[in-house]
Amino acid sequence: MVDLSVKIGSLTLKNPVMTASGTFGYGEEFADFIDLSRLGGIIVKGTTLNPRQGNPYPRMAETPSGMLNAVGLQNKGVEYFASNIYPRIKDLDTRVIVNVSGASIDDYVGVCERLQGLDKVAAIEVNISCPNVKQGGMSFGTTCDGCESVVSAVRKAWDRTMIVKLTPNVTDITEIARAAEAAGADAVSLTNTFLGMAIDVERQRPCLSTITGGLSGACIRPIAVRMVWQVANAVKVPVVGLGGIMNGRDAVEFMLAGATAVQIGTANFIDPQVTVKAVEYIEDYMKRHGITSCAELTGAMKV
Amino acid sequence: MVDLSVKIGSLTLKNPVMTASGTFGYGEEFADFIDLSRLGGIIVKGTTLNPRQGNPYPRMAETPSGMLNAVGLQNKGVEYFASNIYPRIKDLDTRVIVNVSGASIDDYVGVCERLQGLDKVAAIEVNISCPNVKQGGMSFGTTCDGCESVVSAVRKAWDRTMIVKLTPNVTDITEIARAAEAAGADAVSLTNTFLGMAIDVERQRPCLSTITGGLSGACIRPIAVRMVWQVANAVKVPVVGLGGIMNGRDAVEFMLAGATAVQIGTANFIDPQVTVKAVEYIEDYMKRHGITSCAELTGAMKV
Amino acid sequence: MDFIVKANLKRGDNYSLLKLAPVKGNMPQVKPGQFVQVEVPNSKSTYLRRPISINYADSHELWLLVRRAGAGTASLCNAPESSVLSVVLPLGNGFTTDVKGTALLIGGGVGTAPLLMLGSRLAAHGVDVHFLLGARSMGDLLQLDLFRQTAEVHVATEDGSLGHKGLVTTHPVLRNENITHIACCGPMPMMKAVAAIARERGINCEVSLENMMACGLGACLCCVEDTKDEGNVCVCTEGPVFNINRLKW
Amino acid sequence: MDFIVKANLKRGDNYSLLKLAPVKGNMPQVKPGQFVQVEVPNSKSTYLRRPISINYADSHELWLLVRRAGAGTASLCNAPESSVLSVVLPLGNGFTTDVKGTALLIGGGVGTAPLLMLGSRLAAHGVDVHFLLGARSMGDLLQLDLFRQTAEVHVATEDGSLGHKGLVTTHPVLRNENITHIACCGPMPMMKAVAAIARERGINCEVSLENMMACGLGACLCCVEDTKDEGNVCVCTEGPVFNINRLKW
Repeated sequence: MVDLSVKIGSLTLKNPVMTASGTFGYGEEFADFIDLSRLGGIIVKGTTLNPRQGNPYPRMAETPSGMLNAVGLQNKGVEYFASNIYPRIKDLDTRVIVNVSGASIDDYVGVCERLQGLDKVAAIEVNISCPNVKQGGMSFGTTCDGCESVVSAVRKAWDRTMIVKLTPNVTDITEIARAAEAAGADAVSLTNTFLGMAIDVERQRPCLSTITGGLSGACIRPIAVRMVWQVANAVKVPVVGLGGIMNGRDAVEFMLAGATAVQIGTANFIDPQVTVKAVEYIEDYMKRHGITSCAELTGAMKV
Repeated sequence: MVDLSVKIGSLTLKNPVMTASGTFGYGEEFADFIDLSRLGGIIVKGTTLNPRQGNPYPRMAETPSGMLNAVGLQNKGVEYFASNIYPRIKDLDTRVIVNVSGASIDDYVGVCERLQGLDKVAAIEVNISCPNVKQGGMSFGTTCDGCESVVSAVRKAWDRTMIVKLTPNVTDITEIARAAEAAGADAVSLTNTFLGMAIDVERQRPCLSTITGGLSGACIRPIAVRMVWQVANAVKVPVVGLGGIMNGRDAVEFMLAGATAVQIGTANFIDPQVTVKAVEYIEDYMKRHGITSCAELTGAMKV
Repeated sequence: MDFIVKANLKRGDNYSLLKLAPVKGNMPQVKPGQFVQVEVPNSKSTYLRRPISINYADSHELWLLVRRAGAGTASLCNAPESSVLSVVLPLGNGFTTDVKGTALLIGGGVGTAPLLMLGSRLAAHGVDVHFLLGARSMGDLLQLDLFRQTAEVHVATEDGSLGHKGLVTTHPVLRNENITHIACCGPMPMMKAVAAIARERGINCEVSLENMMACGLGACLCCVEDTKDEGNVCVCTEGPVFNINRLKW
Repeated sequence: MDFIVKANLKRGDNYSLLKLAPVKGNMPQVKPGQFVQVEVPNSKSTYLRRPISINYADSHELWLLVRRAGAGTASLCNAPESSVLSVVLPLGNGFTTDVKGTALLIGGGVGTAPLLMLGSRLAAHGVDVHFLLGARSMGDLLQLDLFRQTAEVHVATEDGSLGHKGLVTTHPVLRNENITHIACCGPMPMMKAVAAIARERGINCEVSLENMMACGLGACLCCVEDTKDEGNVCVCTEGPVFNINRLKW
């Protein structure tokens, strides 16, 4: 028997596989394809204080082993989430985690205050790393001070588990991770997308309406694995690894590098069942290698 | 008729296609496959003051649309280059540019002093961005001060064209580019490789002897194009674009983003003739689009 | 869901008609205008699935008419017979079939594909169906025989090699005063021109959009279209078929 | 250089023998032990070429024996007949053919591939050639008939299903005192064990290394082996064949 459960702060997940925010809607979109109760957790779409229309079309470009997106946090706001979506998903037999975004610290705090009353929101993921919004977003995530200011304010407004999602677009991600930890984060998740760009050479125009967007997919995995390894060696709080996980093998790679849990994002677009297949792979992998608990797998890379 | 020539500082190249350092040896390795005189320039292997054995095997791992390497600047030193290699390549009918690396500022200066006597070295590329060496390398390239100190010292020792090769592993590459410009660089080239990592999950060991290595190939192109676009809008000196160029279309993408010239690296491993094909593509592209000189192509993306 | 390629029939230089059957189980119910997301095997430069409209479907077969537009669709066009494709379906809302009177179904290029099934469904419900099919040249008109078996076919070619010479929007059938409904699928300029005519004439009109998409499930929010009532909505779940009254064009 | 796949012959579950011919022009001269770099078509997860040793070559044909090791080689093993592969060749130095007396050519697994051509070349020069071929089981021994047509063949299988039971290093032919030269290609532990025996007995010995490589041209410096005389050298250009005297093992 292998024990797949993992702990993120005071929160226990039945297994280490979660879905990445913005790639899995509110879970319902995938209910025809998988049994959602087999997931460790669902991190729902980035939620802001007020509704957001996001950026104009086109928002997507395919790239080698990846894609650029420029959605820009389109969502109907926290109130709509609390009134209309939460009642539909609160009784899913998995952990529901809300990704929280904002243009200002007050925005983040406001979202958390509204979520505080929703008992089945197991945790929040504080997004200080969205590359596709003009204000806030990634700008909080590229300096230690910016990170510290958001995280400590949110910490006062939210007493359940808080995960802080980091941007990879920095010189030294371990500094930002340590700032998040010092400001009260229960865990850090990384990486969000890399700021990228593509040009339609025949039309001589950018492929995205916003010129730049966030690069995700298998292409970024080597960089994300490296950052997870660095951060896991720099902080004491759990690290949630993501960035280009396409299957169970890749999930194990992040765990060997030091991740306590993982998120699968872009791969959901290609295989809507990838998450459940990854859970099965991890279980099989642990059996084959005589590993009885996920905690043994985390950081088990031999150097 | 289209004019393919480009200017990098006081140096004129017959066309904008160069080879990236460390991917094309000293040119001779490719002489069976292409006519080297059709290239805009050859940037030879990173050269250091003293011979270097580089890192232990294994040094390479294939990744989605890319590869990691951890060569670690293996080379026989500038004296060997000057005595043994330079005489063989000096009369090639293309520009020979030497990539210069060092563990200290004195190292960089020492290499330049030795190269100064070699008339046919048209330019140097100062490498402040190698991720695979313990000392020097990327550490000079991740801060404005580090960049400024190397570039201004080299500027005193080298009066021909100086290109400074930047690392993408920074929060804001435009700051570093401006520091290089202010310290006397005639051009900047970007990007060098991204620090990455891969793990053999069955053996639970890193794929590279050095754990981390430099990620190159098509996978990084969207990030590199974005950085070239940002830097081209931030400095007045020419920008040489590289990072995942697999063909002529990709070269044009970098030029539209603001590159004056390009370097092709990893793609040489897959198609030894890619450089010459890219020159042909650019010429054809310019004809199709009624563009008569490369200068018109540089930064021509419509926003 | 895995499908086996029963037949791959070249149609002109740039199109393939893939006839697929489920490897196991039955085909789900499909509405005309719905689409599928197909995984592209063996294409190095293709990362995401490709959305392809459903040309025809019954309880044991699925037809996809694929245009060779880039490396991904080219690889699909070359799918060997007996190979297996992973297909997510059925996706999207589909065309209204609650139509009375005379319906004009206007298709351009590969946009004619979903209209075949729609016309057949409407004709079976007693609607007076007319197809208006446009292409650059006669050789680009696909499945003419099948369209003709289904309903009356009007043709417009830009070079005049078959039917009316000119764009579909100049075809005389558009002046038929009995038309109560238009369904349109084709290049964006064509759909916008058709929508303008429908608006002017007060004819109910639906168009099928082809915005670039990643997931096809309403999760990635990449394929959005700006609507009058709700702002940006996903074409994959709220569409691909929209009544022109919802659109800002 | 483009080659057309004239035949793709399955050999056991895990191997394919690809018989290639140049699309145009003649085959270049090839030395036994040289290798090629093959571009892998249609494999999403493969970015670089794959180095494959030359099994046989003459003025109009090139044989590659490919082991299905990962996605890249699996795609090569499935190369359809009449398809075209881009092949860079010939690469590397090859085995010494300046041999006198009795040569023992030791191969393990797919490492037997380059020995066929070497044995044939040496036999033609009057060398007394013995092959010693090792595999896990009889079914993994490839091209036995061709080896037998070329010279005397000794076999070792781990399960004893053919020939000597055990590793090649325990095969009695190694005790043949006439052996003046050994050429070896196979898994690293086998090559190291053979090298140890050769050193002990003072027999000249060459091994063919399979270090991971990117370019195959001496440019990327990824495939290095540490040598006594020059430190790290490229296996692709200084090798793949090394006299064991140069190696640190």
